[in-house]
Amino acid sequence: MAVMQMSMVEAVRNGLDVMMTRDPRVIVFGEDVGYFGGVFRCTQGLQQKHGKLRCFDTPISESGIVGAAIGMAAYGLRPCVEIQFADYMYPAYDQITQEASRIRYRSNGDFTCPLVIRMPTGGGIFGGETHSQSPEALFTHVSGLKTVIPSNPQDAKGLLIAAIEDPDPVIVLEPKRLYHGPFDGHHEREAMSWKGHPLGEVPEGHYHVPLGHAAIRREGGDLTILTYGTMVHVALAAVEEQGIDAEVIDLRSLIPLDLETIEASVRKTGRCVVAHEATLTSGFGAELAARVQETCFYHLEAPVGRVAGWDVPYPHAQEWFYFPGPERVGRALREAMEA
Amino acid sequence: MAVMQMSMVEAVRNGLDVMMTRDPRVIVFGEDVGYFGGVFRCTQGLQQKHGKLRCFDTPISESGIVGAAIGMAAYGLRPCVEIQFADYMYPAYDQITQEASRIRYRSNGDFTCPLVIRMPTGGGIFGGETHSQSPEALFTHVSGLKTVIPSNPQDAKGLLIAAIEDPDPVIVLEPKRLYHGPFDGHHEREAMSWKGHPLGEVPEGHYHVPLGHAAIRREGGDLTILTYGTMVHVALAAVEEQGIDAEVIDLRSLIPLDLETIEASVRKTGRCVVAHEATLTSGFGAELAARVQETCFYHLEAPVGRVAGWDVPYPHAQEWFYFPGPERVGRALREAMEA
Amino acid sequence: MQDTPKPRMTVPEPQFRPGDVPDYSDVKIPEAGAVTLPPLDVAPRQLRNHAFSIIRILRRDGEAVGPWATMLSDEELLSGLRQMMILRTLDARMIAAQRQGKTSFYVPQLGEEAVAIAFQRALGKGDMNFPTYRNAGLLVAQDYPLETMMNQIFSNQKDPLAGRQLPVLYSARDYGFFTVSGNLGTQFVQAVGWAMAAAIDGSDRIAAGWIGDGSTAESDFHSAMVFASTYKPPVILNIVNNQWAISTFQGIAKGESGTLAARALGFGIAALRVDGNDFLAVHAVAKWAVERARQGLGPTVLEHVTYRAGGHSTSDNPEAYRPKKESDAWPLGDPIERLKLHLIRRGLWSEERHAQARSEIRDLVVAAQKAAEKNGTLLGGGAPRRRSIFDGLYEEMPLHLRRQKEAAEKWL
Amino acid sequence: MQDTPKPRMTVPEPQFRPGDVPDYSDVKIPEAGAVTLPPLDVAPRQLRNHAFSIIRILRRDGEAVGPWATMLSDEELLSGLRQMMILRTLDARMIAAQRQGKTSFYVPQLGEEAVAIAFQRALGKGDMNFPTYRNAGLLVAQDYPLETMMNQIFSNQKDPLAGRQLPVLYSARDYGFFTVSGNLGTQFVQAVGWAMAAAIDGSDRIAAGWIGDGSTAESDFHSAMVFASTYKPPVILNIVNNQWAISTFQGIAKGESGTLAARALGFGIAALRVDGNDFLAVHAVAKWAVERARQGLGPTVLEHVTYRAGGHSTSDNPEAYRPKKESDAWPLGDPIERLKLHLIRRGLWSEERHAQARSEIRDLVVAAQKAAEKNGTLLGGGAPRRRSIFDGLYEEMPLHLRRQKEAAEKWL
Ligand SMILES: Cc1ncc(C[n+]2csc(CCOP(=O)(O)OP(=O)(O)O)c2C)c(N)n1
Ligand SMILES: Cc1ncc(C[n+]2csc(CCOP(=O)(O)OP(=O)(O)O)c2C)c(N)n1
Ligand SMILES: [Mg+2]
Ligand SMILES: [Mg+2]
Repeated sequence: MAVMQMSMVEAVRNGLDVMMTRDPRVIVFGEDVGYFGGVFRCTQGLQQKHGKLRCFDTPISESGIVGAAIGMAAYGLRPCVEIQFADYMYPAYDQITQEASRIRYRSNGDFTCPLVIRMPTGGGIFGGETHSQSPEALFTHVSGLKTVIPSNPQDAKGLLIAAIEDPDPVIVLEPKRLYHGPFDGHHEREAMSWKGHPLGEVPEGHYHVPLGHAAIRREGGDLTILTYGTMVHVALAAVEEQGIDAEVIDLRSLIPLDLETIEASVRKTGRCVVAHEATLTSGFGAELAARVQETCFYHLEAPVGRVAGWDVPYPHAQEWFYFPGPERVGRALREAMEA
Repeated sequence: MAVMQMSMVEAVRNGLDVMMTRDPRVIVFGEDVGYFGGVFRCTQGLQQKHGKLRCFDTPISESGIVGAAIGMAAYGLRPCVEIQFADYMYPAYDQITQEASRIRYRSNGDFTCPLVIRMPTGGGIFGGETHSQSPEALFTHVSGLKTVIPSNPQDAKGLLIAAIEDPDPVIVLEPKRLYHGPFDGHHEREAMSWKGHPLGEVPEGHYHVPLGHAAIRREGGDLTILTYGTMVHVALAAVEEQGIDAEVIDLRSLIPLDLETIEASVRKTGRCVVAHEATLTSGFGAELAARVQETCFYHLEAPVGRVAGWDVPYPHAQEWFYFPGPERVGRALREAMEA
Repeated sequence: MQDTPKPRMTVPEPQFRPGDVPDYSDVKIPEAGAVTLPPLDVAPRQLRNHAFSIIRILRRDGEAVGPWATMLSDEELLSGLRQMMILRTLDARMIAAQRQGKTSFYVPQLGEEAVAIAFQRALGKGDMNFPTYRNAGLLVAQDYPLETMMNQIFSNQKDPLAGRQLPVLYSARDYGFFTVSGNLGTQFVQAVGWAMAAAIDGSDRIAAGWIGDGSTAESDFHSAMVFASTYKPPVILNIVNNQWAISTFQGIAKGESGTLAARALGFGIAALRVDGNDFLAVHAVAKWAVERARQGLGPTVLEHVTYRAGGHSTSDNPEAYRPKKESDAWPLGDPIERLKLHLIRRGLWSEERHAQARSEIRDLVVAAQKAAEKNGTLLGGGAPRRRSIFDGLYEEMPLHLRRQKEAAEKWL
Repeated sequence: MQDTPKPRMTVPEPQFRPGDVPDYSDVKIPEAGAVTLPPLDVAPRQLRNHAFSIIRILRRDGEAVGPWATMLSDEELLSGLRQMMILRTLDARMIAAQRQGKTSFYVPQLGEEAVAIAFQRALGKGDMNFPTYRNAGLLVAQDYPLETMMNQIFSNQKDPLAGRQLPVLYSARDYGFFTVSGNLGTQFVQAVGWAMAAAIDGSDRIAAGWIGDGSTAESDFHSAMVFASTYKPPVILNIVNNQWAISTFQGIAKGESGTLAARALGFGIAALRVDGNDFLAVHAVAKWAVERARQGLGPTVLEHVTYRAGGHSTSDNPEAYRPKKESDAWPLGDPIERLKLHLIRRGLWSEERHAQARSEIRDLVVAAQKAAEKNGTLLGGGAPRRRSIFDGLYEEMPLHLRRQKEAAEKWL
């Protein structure tokens, strides 16, 4: 398959286009996604190409967007909706967690809900408390949902296509700080672009990154880092800076979770650090740490460390103090190594 | 202070009455709470005694209930609202997590939000997936909220009063299966009443159970059980049945969390099991396990075990297979002891 | 506090409370036949009268009058009567079964039988309802097997929902009956989405949403109105105004002015109020709305004015908050009695045939119950396989759940 | 798919898109003075005309006409004009400052200045607004210090919000200005709750909620309507219909029929539409609504019809979705120009004084900006103390947060 350089925005857009072209059941809608093409431009051109009934603007009603999508999915379409920022999914939380997630189960398969909800997640753009949140743990606690989060254009498209083809509801969290380039947390340095990055090479046609499969971004023997989204790049930077031979696992899919890859790595390295941008307490890192110590206890030479956003709302001006950058990850790695 | 035998319903009602009598700012409202006195009767008589402007019925709009309460709290009142079942808090989740929790922080103290949201939680009454949920982890992940959950009438009243007097928003989860009596998970046995139970003895007047203080329900040297709500009674039963000298800690308050009591106990026993009724993945037990292994790693002789509801919606007919009863807790205890 | 002479807010109260003698003689009910029949392509704003009045066909004496009085064949009317009687009998039996411990919970539709049963007759194959827990009539109207309903109610081994759902939260795709949610309101906007899907797909199917008066306060009522108002898809949004939520009367949901239908009118959506205890009227407005939707003329909101004569559910005791005899005093009468009178007047029915039908129906329902009980009851044994609780959450079971299933099997 | 001739749903489109020449000559704007002034205790259902028309006072020639034309003193009008000019200047400077990297974000109110500034004059001490991000006029109308606003915008060390909030999400309790949320709609029902609290407390204070046209689609718009309709507390619910959400025109929010005010009318709430670019008219309806609320006569919804002449925010480029000149074509004119004309006509003002005021105001805003920049800018140094992010989340810091603060201090 031909390969093209794409930013993550382009990869998402291309993934949507590929699926809308292949499958007339795929419908895209959300706030500002139609004529304008989305505030992050992820749906640009889709209305023009596929028509107003396949890609359209919605009222500012997240519960309406998801509620309507559930009805469409029950009908037999494959709605793929955008929530403008993950911070704005809360009005839809009831429809997502109490309805979409349970249609199949409660009807014993009489109805299903193949539905994708895309939402830009995470901070790093001076968005303050309402444009920076990482709510993944609020989805992973809900039985019946799947939750994925790509760290690069190639996965962004491949996971999105897998999500759209999945027979169950999938939340796709897109780290907005990665839309235009990788970001290792060094905000003081010049912004990078996906050009030239191997994972910015995106196959043009239809392909999957199957849900539930982690990617090992760096092999290593001394320590395992479990992370996802923007933090994958931060972790890789921290590893280089600390000179630690760490294995960096990009989970990609939180539910289903690639337990086998995680456990094999920790059993090999004997040390583990979990890193995410969401607030620490009851974050998805808690689940990872709890599981790792449960299943790999006798291999662990140090407690599973967690590095995460502090337990406060994402502050506007102190964003970089809040963000768990390479220094903070580095310190956690050293602590795990020295323990 | 005089002491009376009360059920948990009576204790809650009495706590509300004491506070409404002491403080004209305390206002109680919710669905069916006014004339009728609440579907669980927790507000019975309050409207008659304190008037229709202090205790009233609301439209069936959980977001409206909490949204209006936030406005009232900002005005200077002390609203204490009821969500009819914890399962119905989702429409209010935006107001709870994005508004109430952050009013103080985002205004840098210019406004505050002293607000209490009571909700019956947990299963055991054949309520199916929409009358049985335990959503505490969805609150503990949210910075700015406090979350408490009593396991007996004495705490129910004392925590409620502390919550109402707290200057910040507090979620009070009331285990509905405990409303009329303690419940150790032996559903096949006759239902018990609070009569004769020492924690059914409730002081008549005003007192606090301060937020952030766990209670050790049973001292023991071999293993620490961290639990709360209904599961406290299940854990105590399992301990007796297994004949293990476990220390049973009733957390009572999840945020703020009594880290000191937890850590002292685990360092003493060297073993820890966490038990809750909510689904396992990303439950509050994950946070507890992650923390315990972080801070007590070198004292642990076995992995921190978790026993919890399975990761599916609460099924109606198979409720007792879903509920982590004394057998399942007992097995987790044995596994932790044998590890 | 509270020391001003007149507080600047009000908490609405129903006219009558336990102990009062309910008297609705001052309530003005429009006469049967009085409301006009608008053209299908009427501009919603011209329906002001229809959103504030009540469309009625059956006169007190059983005569069908006015411009809406048409359409149903004799057979359909007779079968509608029979189905209402079946539903009422089913309700009574299931309430008793719940008292006997055969199930945990039941929701009756006493007094509201006409609404769902007459409405369903206006729908076609392939159309989809998004019902509440109080719309079992949609199934009964299609002669859905009573035994299957009871299998669900008893959560037994033949329960099509494998014991997972609270009783009465049926699901029946082939009967155009979407899986009922225990959370109020959510399905209303889903119905709008389904109708949008039908339009996008180019089919001629339509969707019908259902909501209670109390639940119109929920947010999803608004999402449904907003999406219906913007996209105008082929959907009918039914508000069943049975005057009560659980213990709160409709003034708490609605305020003390206007009507619920008027809320839809504010969104530029066609809105009509209909006498929900008048089988003919419900069917006539349903047919009108279905035809509009079918032809692409836009959504319609129907407010069915009726009265919840029974308890909210088996967990409820209405005598704690309203007069015992309120339902008798309710001015719109009993839907079964009214249709019966109409049929007798037309010579299609008689008291004798009615009594005979009643006993036949009783036998039918009892037989179904016996058959269902053979498959087990909630506490009487025969429950669905416990390990099945792990199945069918996802099409394919993820690893973490497979591990839980394995662990759980230790308890089987 | 999509092969039916006419799809049974519609996706509304604005009349003009980039490249089109906008022409609103067919839009019928009611004449100034044409709408009646109802008594304060009017029954909401009698306001049908007011919810569909537009209350206007200022004629094209600057004359104030009709029953609503009264009330403001010459000084108040002059100060209103001045404040609108200050707000416009502030906007221009802050947009520039954002481009210069002094802050991350700004939201202008270009073209809508009259709404908040005229409205605020009708409120009294102790009343409370629940504003959106586009209501800075409520502060400017009270001569809130510009430097303090800029300290917040620059997130500097004198920022009253300690750098925590996105620029323009002010909080000013003493000015009756509730902390602005970045989440749309949430504050609308909070305003209703605050007003209920005032009523319960027996005070005579009132609340004012604010929402944009686009945000009326959010659920909390509904909660606000429902609670206001049920309890009728002293609240004014302002809808600022500036025709656009971000890239979507009001037809996406509203559908293509009726008005937003009509939605409130459907709830039995008094609802009026007003020319939001007519300073006198906004003030007149505000005063009317305030008086109703003060006297306990119930809530009022005001739809301010205006036009967002600038970008949605500094992150937006409106030329991508609407004609460049659309704002010039907009039929309600510029609020500053219109009030200026009125004042000149009355001999209270002149072109010369206007030019002079403009340059004075420029100096004033520049001086405030200089002072604010001394306290730092977002990227220019002088940010609030970093460790302060742990403070003030709770009144008392819980142990888990104390531990985090200690850990964080390793990075300071
Ligand atoms: C979100 C949510 N809130 C509250 C409830 C509890 N509840 C169940 S039924 C009911 C009353 C509903 O009244 P109405 O909508 O009038 O329907 P009816 O029962 O009269 O048919 C309430 C409050 C619920 N099921 N879901
Ligand atoms: C819950 C939520 N959803 C989406 C957004 C993103 N958003 C910010 S402003 C805006 C448009 C609002 O339009 P309108 O209500 O008309 O107000 P205006 O900007 O015109 O004043 C959107 C979609 C948000 N802030 N919050
Ligand atoms: Mg009802
Ligand atoms: Mg707008």
